[in-house]
Amino acid sequence: MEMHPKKRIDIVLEAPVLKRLTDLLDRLDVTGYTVLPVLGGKGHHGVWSREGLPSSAGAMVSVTVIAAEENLDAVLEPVFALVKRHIGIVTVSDVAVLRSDRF
Amino acid sequence: MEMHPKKRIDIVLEAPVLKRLTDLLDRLDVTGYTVLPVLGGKGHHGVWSREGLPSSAGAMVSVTVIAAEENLDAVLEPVFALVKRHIGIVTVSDVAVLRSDRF
Amino acid sequence: MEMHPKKRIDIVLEAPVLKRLTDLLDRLDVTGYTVLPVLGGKGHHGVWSREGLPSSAGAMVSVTVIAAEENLDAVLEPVFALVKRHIGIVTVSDVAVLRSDRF
Amino acid sequence: MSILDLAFQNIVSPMVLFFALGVAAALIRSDLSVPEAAAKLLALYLMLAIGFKGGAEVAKSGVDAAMALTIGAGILLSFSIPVIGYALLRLTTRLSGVDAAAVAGHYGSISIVTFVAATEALKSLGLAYEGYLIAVAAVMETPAIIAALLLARRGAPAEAGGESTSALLREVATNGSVVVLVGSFLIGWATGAEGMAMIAPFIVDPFRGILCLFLLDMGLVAGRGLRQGGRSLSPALIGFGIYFPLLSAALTGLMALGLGLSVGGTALLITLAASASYIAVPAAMRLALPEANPAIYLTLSLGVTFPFNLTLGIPLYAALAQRIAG
Amino acid sequence: MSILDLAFQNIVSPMVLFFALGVAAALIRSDLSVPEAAAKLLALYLMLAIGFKGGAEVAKSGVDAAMALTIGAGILLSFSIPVIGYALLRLTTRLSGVDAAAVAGHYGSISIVTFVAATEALKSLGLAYEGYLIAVAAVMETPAIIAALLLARRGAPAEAGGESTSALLREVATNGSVVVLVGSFLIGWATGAEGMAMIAPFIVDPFRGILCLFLLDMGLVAGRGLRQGGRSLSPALIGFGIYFPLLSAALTGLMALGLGLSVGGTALLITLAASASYIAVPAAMRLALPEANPAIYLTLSLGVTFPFNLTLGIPLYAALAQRIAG
Amino acid sequence: MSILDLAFQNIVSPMVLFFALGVAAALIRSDLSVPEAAAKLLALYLMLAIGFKGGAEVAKSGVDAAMALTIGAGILLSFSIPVIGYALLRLTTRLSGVDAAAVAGHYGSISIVTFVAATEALKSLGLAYEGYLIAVAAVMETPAIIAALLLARRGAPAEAGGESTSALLREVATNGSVVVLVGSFLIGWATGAEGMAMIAPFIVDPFRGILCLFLLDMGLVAGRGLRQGGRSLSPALIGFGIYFPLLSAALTGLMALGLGLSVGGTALLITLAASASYIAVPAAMRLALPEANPAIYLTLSLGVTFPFNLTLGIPLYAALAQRIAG
Ligand SMILES: Nc1ncnc2c1ncn2[C@@H]1O[C@H](COP(=O)(O)O)[C@@H](O)[C@H]1O
Ligand SMILES: Nc1ncnc2c1ncn2[C@@H]1O[C@H](COP(=O)(O)O)[C@@H](O)[C@H]1O
Ligand SMILES: Nc1ncnc2c1ncn2[C@@H]1O[C@H](COP(=O)(O)O)[C@@H](O)[C@H]1O
Ligand code: NA
Ligand code: NA
Ligand code: NA
Repeated sequence: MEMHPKKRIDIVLEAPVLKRLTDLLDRLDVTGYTVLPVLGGKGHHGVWSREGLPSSAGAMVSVTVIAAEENLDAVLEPVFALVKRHIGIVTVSDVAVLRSDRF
Repeated sequence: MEMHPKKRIDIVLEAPVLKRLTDLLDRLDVTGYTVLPVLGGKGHHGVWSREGLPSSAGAMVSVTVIAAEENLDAVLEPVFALVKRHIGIVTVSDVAVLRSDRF
Repeated sequence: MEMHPKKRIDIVLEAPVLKRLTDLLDRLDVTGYTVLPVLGGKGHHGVWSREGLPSSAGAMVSVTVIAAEENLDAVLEPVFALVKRHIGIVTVSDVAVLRSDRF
Repeated sequence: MSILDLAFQNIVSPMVLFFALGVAAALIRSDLSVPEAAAKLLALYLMLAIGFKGGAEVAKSGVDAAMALTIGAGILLSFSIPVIGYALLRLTTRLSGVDAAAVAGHYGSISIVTFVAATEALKSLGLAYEGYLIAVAAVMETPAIIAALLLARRGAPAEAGGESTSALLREVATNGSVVVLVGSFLIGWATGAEGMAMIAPFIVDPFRGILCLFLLDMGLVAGRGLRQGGRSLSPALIGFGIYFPLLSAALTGLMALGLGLSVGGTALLITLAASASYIAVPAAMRLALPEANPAIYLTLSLGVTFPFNLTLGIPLYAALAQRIAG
Repeated sequence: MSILDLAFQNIVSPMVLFFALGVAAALIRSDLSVPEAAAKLLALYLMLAIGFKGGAEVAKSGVDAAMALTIGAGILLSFSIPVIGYALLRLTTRLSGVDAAAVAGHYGSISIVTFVAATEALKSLGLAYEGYLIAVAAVMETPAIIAALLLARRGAPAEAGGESTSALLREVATNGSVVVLVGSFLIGWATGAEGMAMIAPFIVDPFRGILCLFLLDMGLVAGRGLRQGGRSLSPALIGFGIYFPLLSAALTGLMALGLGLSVGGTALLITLAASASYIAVPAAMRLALPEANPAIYLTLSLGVTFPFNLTLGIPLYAALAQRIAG
Repeated sequence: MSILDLAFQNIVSPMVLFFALGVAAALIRSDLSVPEAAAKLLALYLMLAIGFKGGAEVAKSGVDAAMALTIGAGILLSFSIPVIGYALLRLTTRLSGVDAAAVAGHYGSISIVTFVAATEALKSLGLAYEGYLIAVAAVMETPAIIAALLLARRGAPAEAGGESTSALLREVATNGSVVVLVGSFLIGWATGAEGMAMIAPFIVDPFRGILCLFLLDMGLVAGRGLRQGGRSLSPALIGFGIYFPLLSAALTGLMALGLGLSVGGTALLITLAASASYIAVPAAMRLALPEANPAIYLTLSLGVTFPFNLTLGIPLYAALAQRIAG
């Protein structure tokens, strides 16, 4: 089947900031995003786990955005500006999709 | 360590259809799949969130399939035929595995 | 934006072994990891689902590690030695990050 | 108590107010939320409790011809209400055939929480009801789904369908909420007063409080739906969400004349007919009619008809029942 | 009440029927499910409640030599039952050494839900029991794991093991279910009747209802296991899942002759010995003996032995206890 | 009962002991855990129950000038305590301005679980309190967040901030826990004794038991925090976590002289002032002051101040209140 190259942006970010991130994505040139729960992790800010927390502070989420290659920088820059003040990481990788027009 | 190239298929799909997708995968030439919960997202069908829902309608899941490159089309075609009638997206990317015989 | 190539290691592993894996990662040369819940799946050991289980036996988790390319083997070898005795799979893929020094 | 008193008392009950709190929280974009797992646990509790209570009631009162008759009436209503709804929607709105079929299907099926709220209102009025109405609720869940499917096939024979109908029927018949409701009903029936004595402190005493929590959650979901999907609803469609339950109620009222139910039982049967599903049917529609837009049917059912029934509908249905069977 | 009456009454209790409902739902492939978080909350509740009640009971009755003796007997049973089970499995089935050790380990440990169901049955019979049997249940959870590990090492010294045994022992001893059970027992002991009065409306009144919900879930898991893992079980293995509990029960009955327990206490000790773990031990086995096939031990323990004990086993153990200590 | 008796009785209450069990389990690295969804459900229950009870109390007692006065005092305290705390932290510790502001903000806000534990202690002492103190608790949640933000801006005007303050204020004001607390309070007020009668078996009877479960979870989180974040806390900071609540208590005691509250009400107002938030404020701080280190403020509030208040603080505050208003 014919495939079209796109970019996949993965953002692991502290949960209280999620709404700001999705509000930002709404303003950017992306067709959508997917939010996954994260159970726990470790980074420069130490170890954490979602278990037992009755609040979103201390929890993380993972947000995936499939974007067109030509939009990559236009998306990455504001996303990174938001993420860098918070606990989180951003990675980018190559993916292929079937319906190019949808991303 | 010696690595073997494979294809990773990621399917974000509405939860009520999950059983049909896994039934389909059972019939195809794949050795397995992994299902992740999805908290929420946005696409052409609008914004949604899993929170508060007492039913699987309106919820999404993410299914990952690691497949041999030569099987890719044989897997993608029926999967895409199922997904395209529903709310969902399919992406494909390159991965490497250690035990080639297991996929 | 300037991006730096890294390796992404994804480990789908039975949940009771998670603590051993993270203890191992703590001893290796990685800056962090992220743990995602897994709802269910299928592999050589059969079909399983997290639903209804009051214990971690029979549940799976997915652990993602972003590592420097030069560390890949040093991380993969002990990780694989642990995983291969258990129910689980390991895949490796290419990603790019913005802040190279953080991984 | 007059019908107006009941309406007022109903509106200021903690249950309705917690629903309103949920809607308000969603509209002011509060981050208040109930985790999916918690919502499912609450829904499971409600269905288990209501099913068991109904069965225990039947164990006490015994089975009679009226039960078989009322169950038959329920199945008939669940099949025929979608047909009427579909015709009205096609006439009065611009919904596509598939969307109209999906919406109509929701109104043929039932909302178990509306049913539960009605039983609470009856309790305030001191009205008893036949325990087997739970069984009626259970049998009314699914015929409407089949009706919707047939309506959609008629409208767009090529498009609709896809997977085999028999696979769909199996999925619908083994739907979790139907299984719990029917199973708990049978267990309540089998174990009767003794079983009830054992688990009443769990399924009876805290029931209304847990219902409040669940309604808070339903309010959150409904409010979120209205905020996001409100634009999908035309005035004609919103009107349908209000007048169609009344129409179904009137129809059922007529039918009830021949069933010999008590006032409470009549009120519940009317409530079942007038209520619209938002748990079982939406999931089935995603399988059966994936082309139908969920923003339309979910928002209309949960955001318009459910609150209408919860506040004004139930007192009206009780008043209607009083006329018919009083 | 005769033993047959009890068996019958036990089988038609809401608890057992909800378990059966869960199994049935899984077998007809219903999408009914209990979210993992809800299942964990229910399990936590049950362990907290049963632990606390046991402790409060001990606070009332005081400590005596019989308590120490029974705890010692429990540890001994938990160690020795796996050894016998292993030998039988190797003789009568084709299980590998590691699989046989893992299965045997489950039968040395205990099922807290079976224990709880037995206490409910005793309540119907009007039989009291010593509160410290909760403590016995807690100490019996883990020795069996160590026994299984030693058996597997003996069978396949090179393969088995891997991580250090001391690390495993630490993990097993700090297992969450043991910690809650022991901790709640101690808190119940420390706060006694006063503490009980404070939290009884939570841990006593709705207990049986919540147990029903949990058993519905266990039925779902067991039914799913049978559907998927049923083929892993040979007839000889299924037989083991039924006769071995009876053997453990007989052995424990003999031992109980010297312990001076009440009839109720004897019945519970026998039940503990005859029950097989499906919460704590499977998780430990994944760490200790990853080569063992979970489809075998989980399906046998939860899909065969648990329902057997729930329905027929408990009445039999009560009858046996009546002979011994009556 | 003497203050020492109360302190002792308080420490050996099931609530405090379950908290201790949680801490112990975390420190021995048990895998015991409460799923996030379950913890959120428990927190929702506690806030709904406490809010409703407060509102129902006000419906009974009516509104008076003292209520307005005490609400005003609460707002004033929530604003001013962070200012004092910030100054002390800058003087006595090496925290950065942003970290000091974030920590101070937690102490201006309140811990609803500490409040609830204090109401339970008052019940043991037979002391009544004004129902509107729930409303005071609700209004004290957020001013402290604004104070912290202003303090941080003063300290590092360039760095701090980022997103617009008005967006933050909106997020803080619509915080889920505030919405549930205030909403349930209003519903309790509106439905009064009748509403209470309907849902008391859910929000009153099992309340203390559910609180035990929640405190077990809080203990697990606190213990894990201490194990992982303990190193972030200098002795001076740990000292602050103990003496600062006492200081806030003394300050509030003075203020209470002019409010005309009952002994119970005075004790609760003091407890609110002395308690530190660990649910609403940490989430707000991640948005408002992301540069502040969560390991510091969460560990100090939940790992040091919360257990101190739970065990020794509450009896002390009750004794202080007896002096002031007795
Ligand atoms: N090397 C890594 N690999 C995978 N995930 C990471 C890595 N580093 C950080 N993370 C994730 O990103 C979160 C925030 O990272 P940090 O800001 O470095 O504490 C961590 O809690 C992890 O969930
Ligand atoms: N560009 C995108 N990036 C990431 N996820 C997406 C994207 N578009 C759609 N999705 C996911 O796929 C789901 C269905 O998409 P759609 O059918 O376009 O509504 C959405 O709810 C998202 O979870
Ligand atoms: N081909 C595959 N694609 C995606 N996930 C897989 C695949 N094979 C195995 N898995 C995942 O890895 C788990 C363990 O695999 P196994 O050890 O083969 O049973 C499975 O339960 C799946 O969650
Ligand atoms: Na209906
Ligand atoms: Na046993
Ligand atoms: Na405070």
